Amino acid sequence: MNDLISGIDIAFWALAAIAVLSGWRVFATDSMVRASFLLLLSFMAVAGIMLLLAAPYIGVATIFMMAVEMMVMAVFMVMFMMNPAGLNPMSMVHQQPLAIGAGVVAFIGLSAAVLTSPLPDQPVAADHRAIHALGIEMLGDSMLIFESAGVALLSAMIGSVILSSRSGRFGPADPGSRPPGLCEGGLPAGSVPDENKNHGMGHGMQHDTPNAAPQDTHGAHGAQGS
Amino acid sequence: MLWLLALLPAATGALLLASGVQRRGTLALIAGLGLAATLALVPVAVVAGWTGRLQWSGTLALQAALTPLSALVAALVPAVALPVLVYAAYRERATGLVRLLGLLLLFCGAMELLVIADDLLTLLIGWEVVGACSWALIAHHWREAENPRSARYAFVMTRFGDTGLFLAAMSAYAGSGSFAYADLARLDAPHLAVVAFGVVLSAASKSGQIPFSPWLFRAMAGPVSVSALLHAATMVAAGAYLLARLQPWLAPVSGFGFAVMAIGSATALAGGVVALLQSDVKKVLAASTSAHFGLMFVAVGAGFPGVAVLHLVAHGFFKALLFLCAGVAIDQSGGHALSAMRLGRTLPAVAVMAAIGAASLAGLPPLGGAWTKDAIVAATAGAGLGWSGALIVAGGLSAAYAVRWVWLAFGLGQASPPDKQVSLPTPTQAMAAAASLGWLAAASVLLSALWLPAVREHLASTLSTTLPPESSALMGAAVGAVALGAFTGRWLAVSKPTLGQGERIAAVADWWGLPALIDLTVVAPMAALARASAWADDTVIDAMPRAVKRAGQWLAHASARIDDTALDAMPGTARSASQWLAARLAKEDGRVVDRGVGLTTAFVGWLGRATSGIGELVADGVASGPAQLVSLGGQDAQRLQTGLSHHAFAALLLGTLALGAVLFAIRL
Amino acid sequence: MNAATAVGATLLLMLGGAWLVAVFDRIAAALVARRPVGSLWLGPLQSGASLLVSRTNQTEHPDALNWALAPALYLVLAFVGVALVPFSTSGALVDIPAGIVLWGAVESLTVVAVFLHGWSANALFPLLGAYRYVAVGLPIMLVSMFVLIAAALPAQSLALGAIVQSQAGLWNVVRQPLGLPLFLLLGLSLTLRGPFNYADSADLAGGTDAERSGPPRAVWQWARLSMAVSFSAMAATVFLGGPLGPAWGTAELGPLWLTLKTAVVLALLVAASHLLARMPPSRMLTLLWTVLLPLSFVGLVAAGIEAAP
Amino acid sequence: MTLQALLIVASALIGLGLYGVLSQQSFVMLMMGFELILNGVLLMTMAFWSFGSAGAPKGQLLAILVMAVMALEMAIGFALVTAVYRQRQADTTEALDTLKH
Repeated sequence: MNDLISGIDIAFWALAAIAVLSGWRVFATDSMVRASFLLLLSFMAVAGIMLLLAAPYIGVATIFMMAVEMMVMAVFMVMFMMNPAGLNPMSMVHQQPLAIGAGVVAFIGLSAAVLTSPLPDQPVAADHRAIHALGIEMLGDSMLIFESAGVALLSAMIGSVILSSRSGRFGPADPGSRPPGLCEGGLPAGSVPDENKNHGMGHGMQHDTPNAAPQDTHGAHGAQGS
Repeated sequence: MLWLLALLPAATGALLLASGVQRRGTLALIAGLGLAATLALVPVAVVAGWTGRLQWSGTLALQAALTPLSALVAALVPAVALPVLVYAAYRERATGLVRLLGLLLLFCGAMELLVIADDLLTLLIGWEVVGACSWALIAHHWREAENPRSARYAFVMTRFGDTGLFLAAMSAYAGSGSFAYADLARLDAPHLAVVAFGVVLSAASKSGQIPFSPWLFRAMAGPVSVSALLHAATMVAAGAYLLARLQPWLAPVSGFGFAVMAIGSATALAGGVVALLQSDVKKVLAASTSAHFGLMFVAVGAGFPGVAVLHLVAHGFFKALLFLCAGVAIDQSGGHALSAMRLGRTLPAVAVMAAIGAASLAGLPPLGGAWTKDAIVAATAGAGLGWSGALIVAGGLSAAYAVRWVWLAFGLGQASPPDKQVSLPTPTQAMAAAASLGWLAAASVLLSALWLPAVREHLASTLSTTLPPESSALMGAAVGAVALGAFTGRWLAVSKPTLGQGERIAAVADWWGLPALIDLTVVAPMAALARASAWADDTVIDAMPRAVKRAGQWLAHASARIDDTALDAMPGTARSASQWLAARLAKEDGRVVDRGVGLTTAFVGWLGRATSGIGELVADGVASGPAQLVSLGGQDAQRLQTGLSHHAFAALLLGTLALGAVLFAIRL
Repeated sequence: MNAATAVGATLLLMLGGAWLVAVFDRIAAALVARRPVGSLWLGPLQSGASLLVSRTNQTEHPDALNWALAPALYLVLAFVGVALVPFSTSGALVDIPAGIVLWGAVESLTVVAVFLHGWSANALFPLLGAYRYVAVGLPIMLVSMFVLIAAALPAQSLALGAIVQSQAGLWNVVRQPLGLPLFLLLGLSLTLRGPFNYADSADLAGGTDAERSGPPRAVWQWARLSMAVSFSAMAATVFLGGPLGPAWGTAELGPLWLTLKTAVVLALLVAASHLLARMPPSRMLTLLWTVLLPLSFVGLVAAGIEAAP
Repeated sequence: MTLQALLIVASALIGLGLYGVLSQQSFVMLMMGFELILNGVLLMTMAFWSFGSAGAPKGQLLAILVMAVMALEMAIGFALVTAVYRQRQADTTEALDTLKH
């Protein structure tokens, strides 16, 4: 019994370390795709902790949902991070001191609140049928909440389709979906093949894929960021 | 099981949309079969005594049941929709035809649901779907930018009325813990009053009564078949039907009867005048719809829902007939202007049908419409002769505009050769139109049987409703008014064919300027409110930082000016004064004190210069220093407003921290 | 059975199953092409061995970690999947109350693994393959989610054991006729096969696999085959009653029945992957969103009505 | 594994996410910050569910709602980013100052 509990503790601390470390690396890594998958790793660690907390459904559902979300995230990353595989070095941060301070303050404040305030202690029973209870709850008393969440998701889907559709209230999107100009409304980067190209990849790609075109604007953004 | 009545048309519509059928014939066949099956189901349902009950959750249940009256209406819907859909399948534009038919079928299904509903929840579902379908149908030709606007206008206006039905449902549930009609009896007076007037509000809005009438005109943006169905059997009919269905429970509410009769008779009179002065072939009919539903309202208010439903049936047939005739006329003459038609010789058969329809609209005996209208007049006898008089006048008006309409649209003018851009229907199309017109005309003629007392009694017993007592005097007056109105209408048609195209009359003919009034009282204030708040945001909110800055700058300039004018003057005057004094002394005695005075002069002059310099320094510092500080502060305050989201986040964070600090302090 | 034997049996099943899939592939290819089958039984082993001895190549600036780990991740996912399958009515290796949701997680992580495999190569064709695969792999996964939930409805539980028990009377393949076909499509996508092989297809010179050679390629291919096995076992469990056999011998012969059913599903999978044609991604997306997804809705509704008490 | 430990881990995640939200220039990275914050919130929810409420079902429901919020944020966020990118070709916060009156 005793060593079992200690085993759980070990697992918990390991998962917690993974969650926090990967959560930190998200903002410290170069490639945005890596960042999104690090975030996925952090989510999966938290999901593991939930499994330890005897909430199997929530934990597994977290893994499931976040894998999909982060997959989509990664695709968008590459779309907006402008270099074909999102592999170039990049650091795009601002108001760094404020951000660090805020993060630290939030962490310290919350931890202080946790440590100072009296916490409830009613652990969940060992034989608690969490999934069954959740199902009864969702389709019973809290049906309205659950349904309204579903309706909210539906409307979000519709809204996002309207917002991002090729031709909608924002007019035909094709002009906008052409690669951005180096200056506002200017010629798209890469439309004129420039010689001093020093990033490793993409020599062949410059003329093969539209992904190559935004490649240089990433450089522009980097300059903007630093 | 009773749900079939509602599901069958909807399923047929879905089938149409799913199966990519394009041939007009096939479309008409499928839609017709679906509706015919629905029509055939009604007697089955009545005989077998079908009911429907769907337990939604512990407390909510959807119920459906047929009373004799609702069975009659449930049969009316497919009976009218069948010819209309055949017409639509053959005569409407090919673009979006399948969508049109599918939506029309769904429309019928929703109406059937509304008819068979036995509780307010089911009713609401049908009600909403009917409204949504009407929006989609009015905006059917959405490529013309005006149509969607009209659809939105109609939709919003009816939506506003729907709130009444929601109020009614909530109040019923709050009062009795159930939505069922039967439980309305258990309601206490206040709740029941809310239910009653909520229902009246929504019924009035759906049936295009005053003040909601204008949406019926905007609804004319839809295709002809849509107008025909919408006015005859589905959308507009819902209001009157709802009142007739709920009348037994709502009648006890004090003021219910009066309100309904007042709305109805006002609409009947106003609508009659509007229809008489209109020059648009469809809008005449639209206004007449409002007027005739006004009559039904009066009947319900007077306590004879049976009569109202009978008139609903008669009106359904002849109004659909008239709309389809108008459609044919529009196709033929390529325009909506009544004055440019006179198609009697061009389309003799259609003209005959239109004459039948117009006769029933006018209330000329021995047609069914006439009897139901006179029955309504007789029904008001108990309520007081004032009502009866109003209705008799309204009947005369309806005779007038009916005769004027048919005379202008299908009178025997010279056979006008159709202008080139109008595409004449193919023989099959003409045949289909004739068939559907014939169906409706035959139904209108068959209803003449109502004049036979035996038929009437039998009907009353089967419908288990009470018919008002005959009153020969009222009958005579009504018939007289009709005759008078008919002659007036003919005279108007012959002598003033272009009536309703002048400014003033057109204004009256557009519901007495009611739309303008609505714009003025509802739309404009809303828009003004929106603009005002936007303005407040731009000026008031953003003003603060700018104001601070301006104040600072102004202060700086002002103090600088004071300092230049006033302060600098003092030392200067002192210097000149001393020099003047020195000159005087020098003139007094020449050389003696000359040198000393010279020194004095020099000293005083230096003093003056010095003081002026110091004074300049001090005064400027005192005045402009704070001013500059203030202005800097103002500029900084303005710089905070960058519009960059991360700055907004930072500000948000700081605010949150401040809030947390405050809360923490309070907790201590 | 104790854990050790179970683990051993699982490994055996995965190795043997993978080999069986390869054999099926050769047979099907030969049949479709109407040419004689080459060395049937040893062929897979020979090609695998040749891969194992050949050299591995490197691409320019790959994302080294993921480039190395992606095949392993894919393989691990296959094993996780098969570990969820209850071998006998007594239970599975990993028996958690939300087993079918965990399988869903395996599906979604498979998409991640394939994407990483293509992206980390930092080369054109693998990247394109990865993009195409993600675009098509996510929707079909949604379809499979609805199918699986429909299958879980009669059991009134998310645990695979309960789902097996719920098929004692009638297998889900009969009870929910829409389920197995849609789920097979998912299998095609999970194992990068036939109509859903947008990742490793020949029109991209091998797609995410284009830059691979040597042992990593062998691992990747084995992972594909093992994923086929684990998918088939899952399909057999969810739709064919898993270890349930005829009245006699369910208890002791459960693993045997499961293996047989798995082999049947494998055969179906291979046949489908060789017989169905592949469409352009755009048209495939239209098909997925406008036909298959609504179809799975219909199946779900039907299952709900059928399972309503 | 105590409630305190769980909550502190969660608050560490929240702090990291806050750092990301404030420090990242690219909208997409910024959304990752939000996701990380929500991650911490999710952990806190389940921690309280498991240790503080004896497994009240409402706790799990709350967690599910948090996930729904994540999904909403993703959908709307990406749609907005796409729309903004098409309109102004802006993908960093600096490039978008249209909030300024």
